[in-house]
Amino acid sequence: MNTGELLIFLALAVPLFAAAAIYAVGRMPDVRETLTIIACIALSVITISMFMRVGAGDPPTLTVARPLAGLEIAFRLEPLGALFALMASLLWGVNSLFSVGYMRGKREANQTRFYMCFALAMFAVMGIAMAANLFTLFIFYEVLTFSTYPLVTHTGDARARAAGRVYLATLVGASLVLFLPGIIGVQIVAGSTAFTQGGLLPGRVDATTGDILLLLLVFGAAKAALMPLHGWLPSAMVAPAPVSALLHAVAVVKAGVFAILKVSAYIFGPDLISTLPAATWLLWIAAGTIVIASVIAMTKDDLKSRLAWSTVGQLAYVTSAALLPAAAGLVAGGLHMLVHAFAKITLFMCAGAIYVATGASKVSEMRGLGRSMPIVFSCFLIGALCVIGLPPFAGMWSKFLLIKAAFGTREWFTAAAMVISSLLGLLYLAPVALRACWSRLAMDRHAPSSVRRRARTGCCGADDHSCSMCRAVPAGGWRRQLSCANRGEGAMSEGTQDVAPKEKPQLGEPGEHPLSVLLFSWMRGKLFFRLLMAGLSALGAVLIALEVVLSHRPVTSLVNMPGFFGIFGFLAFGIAVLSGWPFGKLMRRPEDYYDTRSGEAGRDR
Amino acid sequence: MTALPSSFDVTLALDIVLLVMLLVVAGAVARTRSLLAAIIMFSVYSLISAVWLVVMDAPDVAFTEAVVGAGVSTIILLGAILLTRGEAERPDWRRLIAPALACIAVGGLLVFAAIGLPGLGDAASPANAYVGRAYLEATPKDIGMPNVVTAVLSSYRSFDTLGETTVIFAAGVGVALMLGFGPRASLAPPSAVIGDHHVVPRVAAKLLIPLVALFAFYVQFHGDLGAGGGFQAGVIMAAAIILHALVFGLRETMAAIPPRVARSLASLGVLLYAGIGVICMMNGGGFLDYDYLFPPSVEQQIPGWLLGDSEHAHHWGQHFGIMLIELGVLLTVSATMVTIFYGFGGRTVEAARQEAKQ
Amino acid sequence: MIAFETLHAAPPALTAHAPLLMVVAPLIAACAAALAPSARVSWMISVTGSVFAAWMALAVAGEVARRGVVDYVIGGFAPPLGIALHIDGLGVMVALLVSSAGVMASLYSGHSLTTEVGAEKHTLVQSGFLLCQTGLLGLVATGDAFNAFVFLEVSSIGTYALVAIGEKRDRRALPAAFNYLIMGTIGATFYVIGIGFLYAATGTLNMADMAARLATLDDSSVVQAGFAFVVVGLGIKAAMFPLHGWLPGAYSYAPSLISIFLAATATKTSIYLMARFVFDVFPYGAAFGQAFVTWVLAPLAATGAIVCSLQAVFEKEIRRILAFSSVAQVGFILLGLSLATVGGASAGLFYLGAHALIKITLFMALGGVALSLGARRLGEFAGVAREAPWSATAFAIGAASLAGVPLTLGFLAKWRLIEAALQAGAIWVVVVLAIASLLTFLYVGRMLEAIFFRAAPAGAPRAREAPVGVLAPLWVLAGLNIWFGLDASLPEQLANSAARALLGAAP
Amino acid sequence: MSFFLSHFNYIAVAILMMAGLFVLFSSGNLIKRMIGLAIFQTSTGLFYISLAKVFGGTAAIAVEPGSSEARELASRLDPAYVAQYGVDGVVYSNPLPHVLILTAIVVGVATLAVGLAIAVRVREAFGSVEADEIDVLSRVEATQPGPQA
Repeated sequence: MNTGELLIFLALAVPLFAAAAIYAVGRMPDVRETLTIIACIALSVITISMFMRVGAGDPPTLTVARPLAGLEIAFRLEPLGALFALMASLLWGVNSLFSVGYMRGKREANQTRFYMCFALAMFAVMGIAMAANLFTLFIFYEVLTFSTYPLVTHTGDARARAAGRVYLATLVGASLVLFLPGIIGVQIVAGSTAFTQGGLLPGRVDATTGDILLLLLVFGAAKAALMPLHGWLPSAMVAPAPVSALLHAVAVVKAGVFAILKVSAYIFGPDLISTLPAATWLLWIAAGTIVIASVIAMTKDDLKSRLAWSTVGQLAYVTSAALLPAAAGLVAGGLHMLVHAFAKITLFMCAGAIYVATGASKVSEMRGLGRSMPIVFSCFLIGALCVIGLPPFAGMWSKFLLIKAAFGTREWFTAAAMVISSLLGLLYLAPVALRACWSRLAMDRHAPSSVRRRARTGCCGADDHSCSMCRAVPAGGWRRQLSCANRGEGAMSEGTQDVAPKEKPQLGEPGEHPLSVLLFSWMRGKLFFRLLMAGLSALGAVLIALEVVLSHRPVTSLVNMPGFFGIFGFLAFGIAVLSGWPFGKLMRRPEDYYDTRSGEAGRDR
Repeated sequence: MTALPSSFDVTLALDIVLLVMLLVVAGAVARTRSLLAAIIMFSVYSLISAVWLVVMDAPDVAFTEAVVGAGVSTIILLGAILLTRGEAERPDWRRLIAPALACIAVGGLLVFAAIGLPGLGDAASPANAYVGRAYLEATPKDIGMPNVVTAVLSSYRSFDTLGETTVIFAAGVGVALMLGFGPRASLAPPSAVIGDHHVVPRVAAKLLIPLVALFAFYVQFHGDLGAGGGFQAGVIMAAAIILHALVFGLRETMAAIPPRVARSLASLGVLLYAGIGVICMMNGGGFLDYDYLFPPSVEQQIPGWLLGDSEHAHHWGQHFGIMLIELGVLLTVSATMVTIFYGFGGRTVEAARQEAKQ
Repeated sequence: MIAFETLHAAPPALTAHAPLLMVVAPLIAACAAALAPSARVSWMISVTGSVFAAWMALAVAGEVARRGVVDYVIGGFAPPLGIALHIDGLGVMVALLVSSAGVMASLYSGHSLTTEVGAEKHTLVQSGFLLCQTGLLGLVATGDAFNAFVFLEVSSIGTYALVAIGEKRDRRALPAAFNYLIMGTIGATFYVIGIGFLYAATGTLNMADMAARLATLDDSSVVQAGFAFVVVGLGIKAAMFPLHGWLPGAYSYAPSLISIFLAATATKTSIYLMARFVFDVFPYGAAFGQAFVTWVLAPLAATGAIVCSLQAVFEKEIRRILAFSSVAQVGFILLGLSLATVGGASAGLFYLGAHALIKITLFMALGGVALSLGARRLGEFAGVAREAPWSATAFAIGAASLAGVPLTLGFLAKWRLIEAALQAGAIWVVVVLAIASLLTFLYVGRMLEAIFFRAAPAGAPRAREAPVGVLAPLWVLAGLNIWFGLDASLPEQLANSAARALLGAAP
Repeated sequence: MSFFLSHFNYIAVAILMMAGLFVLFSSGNLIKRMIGLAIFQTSTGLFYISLAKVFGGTAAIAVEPGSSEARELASRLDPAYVAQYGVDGVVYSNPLPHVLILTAIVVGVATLAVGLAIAVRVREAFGSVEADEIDVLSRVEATQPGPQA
């Protein structure tokens, strides 16, 4: 085992061992959390040294098992993966520090499970980052899903369980129905699933098979939250803030886009991608996702929800980059993945800090809070500007490269979507911090002034645009701060209730920034909807009419039927909508089948 | 080859008449609500089919059907209704539609297939011309025994018979598990049920039981030559014991043959059967290859007169083997039947006790 | 990787008789167990008999790998006059499965019986369990169609009563056992009727001989009806949808020893026999057989996989969930077989083995915990993970394997099925598999959520951790689920040779 | 007519089987179901025995060749028929199905015994042998917690 292989082994073993050790010492919180931090540091050292070695000599390879003939669980170090591993391990450290504060501050239950699952998730992330083939990647992708499920449902109430169910059902469903058949398809077509420089499939597939495989693999990686498989991400924001940070920045969604990047770069290869029609369709979908997610983000009052929708949009940037028919797109995608991770973790930590300190989770409740928590909101502003892509923050470079690549390949639509979304981001992210700092406190005259003072002591979190730092508050001070924060929370909610009826009627929702009111309040009228429906109907009619004129690639003889695409599209749409209905019913049905009522009566008979 | 005689044939006439009777009885079973009537009808059904089996040249099967179908089955069924109740509820006619349709479908398939079968009595049909005929030709050479059915049962297809004996043993185990345990102390004294004034049946039974047992042994050892064998003999032997139990009370019988002993005997029978197979195997042959029952040194010691017929002397292994495994079958079958009767019988008394209390 | 070609598990004198000893050893042990003076002795006899049978199965496996097929003539009369055992790659696989399940179940029985069955019945229960094992192994080994019926009954008759003694815990065991008896007997009788038609058409009962003669015959109504009766009869025994009505009750209420053993083996052996008839005995090339596989077997299997998974999703009692899941998984196996390619058959048989291992793990883990808790419904299992972490974790491993979570055997089994379906170009099978797997995730998720993520209500009875005698075999099985998930070369090798044996002659 | 006569056995046996099956399916009473099952199984035996009948044959118990009994049996039949289908001058019915059905009858009585034993226990546990009533009681049972060991 040479040094490279040893590093791969250690990168997997450290988090796994950490998980076991955390479980073993679960009863001693201080030891447990020290262990976590030590593991973070060790893993960071390992990934840094891995990152240094990338590109020097042959990539080290480690084969662990061969479950079936032709299938291997194997790892190999390559630049993209090393970058991902480095990013994840650094952010794990930052996030762990933050978690210690957050979890203790909130006095959450099941903290051992939390830290253990976190370490397991890191184990999975390392596996994904270093996977030498799609099969291995899939395995660790699933391990990641299952190890994060307990985190998403951490609070254990009905809402968290419902979110967990949606989380699991979407991710597992997509990977079972789409990803797995796609991988097996690759295995059958190419006889292997190994990631190959320049692509595994070129020369081995025809256009139709390639299209199908690309669609299966890209949609199958539902962690990338490409619409319409994005629903799990906003609903998962019920989880505690460190978990949201993990989902959005460190591991989960990044694993999704990372998988897409790997598939694009090493399974299809840029050359093959550029010949596949499916890549173009997916680009359109991604562009749609970018814009729609940004628009929805604007309408959300809940800060975490707003951030979640922003993530959906930003992920689609990376997906677009992966599907652009140029190698430049991959570089831009990788960079954006990294930058967005650092920026988003900043934002979520700020949201968590605000929540721990003041209990405020809605944007409308945060007006003026910046006056009492200036550091947190400054960090928030930096993170927001970074996500938006304004200079001098790192987001600028990735966006610049992305838009350049889109222009370079003449994907105007994608480029336009990116630009529009950045502008929208300016509208929905920046004002949160700005209004917090420059508005008056929402309950200024009613809340006791001590709330603000205590809130100030409770906050923690500091950031610059590419590196987060967390200031752990000395352990002795926790209890006091916590009780203050809790009392403040109670007082604040009372205050809000008192205030609400007295507030003078506004055009928009409370806390909504004026630009948003200006831009969107007119949408709330009935007339708008009528106009919208009429416009859509007209558009539909025009499209159907165009059907007659336009020619299509004949896939089957059915295409020659007049109006085939219109009818087909309508039917497919209808089926898609209708099939969602029973599934939704299934997911949301009351939990009577658990038999809780009679069960409780039963077990204490 | 035409299957039918040109002139009117008594066999065919009997066949048709008996089948029609069977149909009538089966219809009566389906219609009646009284379980007792249904059981008696079923007993009649078995008896008629036993007669039909004789007409069809299957005396061995007829014998078994008579003792098993009309005998043991009826006893068990009667025991069961004693423990449950005598009337079946009349099902709603609407709930008969689905079963009727299912039966019509299966019956249709059967008739559809039956039309393709060769006619009754066709000597050239594959069934009768191939392996069946081969047994008739090979038995004198291989086994040297007149009753081909016994030869096939205990030698050619002895593995089937081992399985069948095991099934019986398994049934004994099953019934013992279900009904064999419980408060045995509540067995009623025989006088309470029968009473001392039933002298006549007791005397008759005392006379009958040895005769029945003797008959069982006759059936057992005559199986080589005519209809009979371990199964029939076993059931008859069990009948003798059951008769004893009926007349003298279960407690007396259980004192003579405790349930545990009966169960052990059943398992010993199977062990004997399988053991014979293993002995053949250890002497260099295959499992249950009776030609290897005794090693050659022993073979030479067997005097020729033992089998009575020097022509068949080389079949000594087959004869001894068949005799021994039939003994195993006898043990298992009789002991299991007794065990089953103990199960139901023991419960009967208990149930009667419980009802008397209420 | 075990090279079976070089496996000489037993001395030659035993190996020569191994196919038969594999069947007779549990039979002799069954008799001995019934005679045993105490429960302890009968348990030891049971373990010895099962281990011996498994040893003989291994010896047969070596022989089959070397010679392709092992024939053993009984009574010195070659078929078609006599009865011969006939074991090929497929038979070896199922025999190894049954005998190793027998070993695990018998090891487990030492502790489970004490709480579930009255002490006076132990010797008979062990005896019945061994008889069931005899029947299943005989069914696998025999080359004679009627002999197979006899062993089918040997395996069933004792089992009916064994299911019924679950009444001590749950009186619903009794009607369930009665139902099982009725359905099982109808199935066996249908099989006998079918064999009767085949005998009328061919004049022989030996399967190989029957196949040779059927190949020369025209497709007559007699053969078709024989086919139909045999398949329906075995379909009932194999719990093929929609003939599965007996299974949930029988598996749910039986004592855990019996559920464990039945869940791992009973339907599997019937599927084995059905596969032998459909692909070996009947000339598969005949339009009739092909039409059956394409238009009856595959759609029914698909419907069963989905409908029964749905039933499992809505079921409340945890053992019934597993039982419905068993029916659904039978659908998976049959879907693989119905592809009628070597790859498909291999995947189906791989799944068969995997599912046996998974279900035995699950039922054993459940038995271990439920023994002390007396719980039935999902809600009553809340918080068990805290009180019995070892059992619960083993259960979680088994459940993950059932759901097809990567790094477990179940995942590889699903992978192989989907791969085979894609290779055969049967996209609809992939869709069905995906939907059914999704539903599997749902009900597995419900079970794990209840066990791991719910707190026990206050005042609820506490579960006790299972004793070491239960945990040891349980963790061996759970470990195998993971081990085979990392290196499945052994089951793959078995499944491949089984599939070749099954379809070697088919197009 | 000749066809009807030669296949009457099979059709009658098919009807008998269905009668048994109908009793089994239609009756809710467990005991009566067992009776139906027994009729069904017995009728299956009749089907096999019908297959085994050989016209002019006798039971498969060997008659000494050349004995008066053998001569008498042969005299009733066409000599060519005897020569073709007889063994040592005597025509026998097919013994193989007889053997099979002997086995099947024994299996049948074993099933009957176990089934009735279970039915008796059902009665003791539920107080009824009617499937409907047992179903109702079972459904009630499903809502009860299990007994703790």
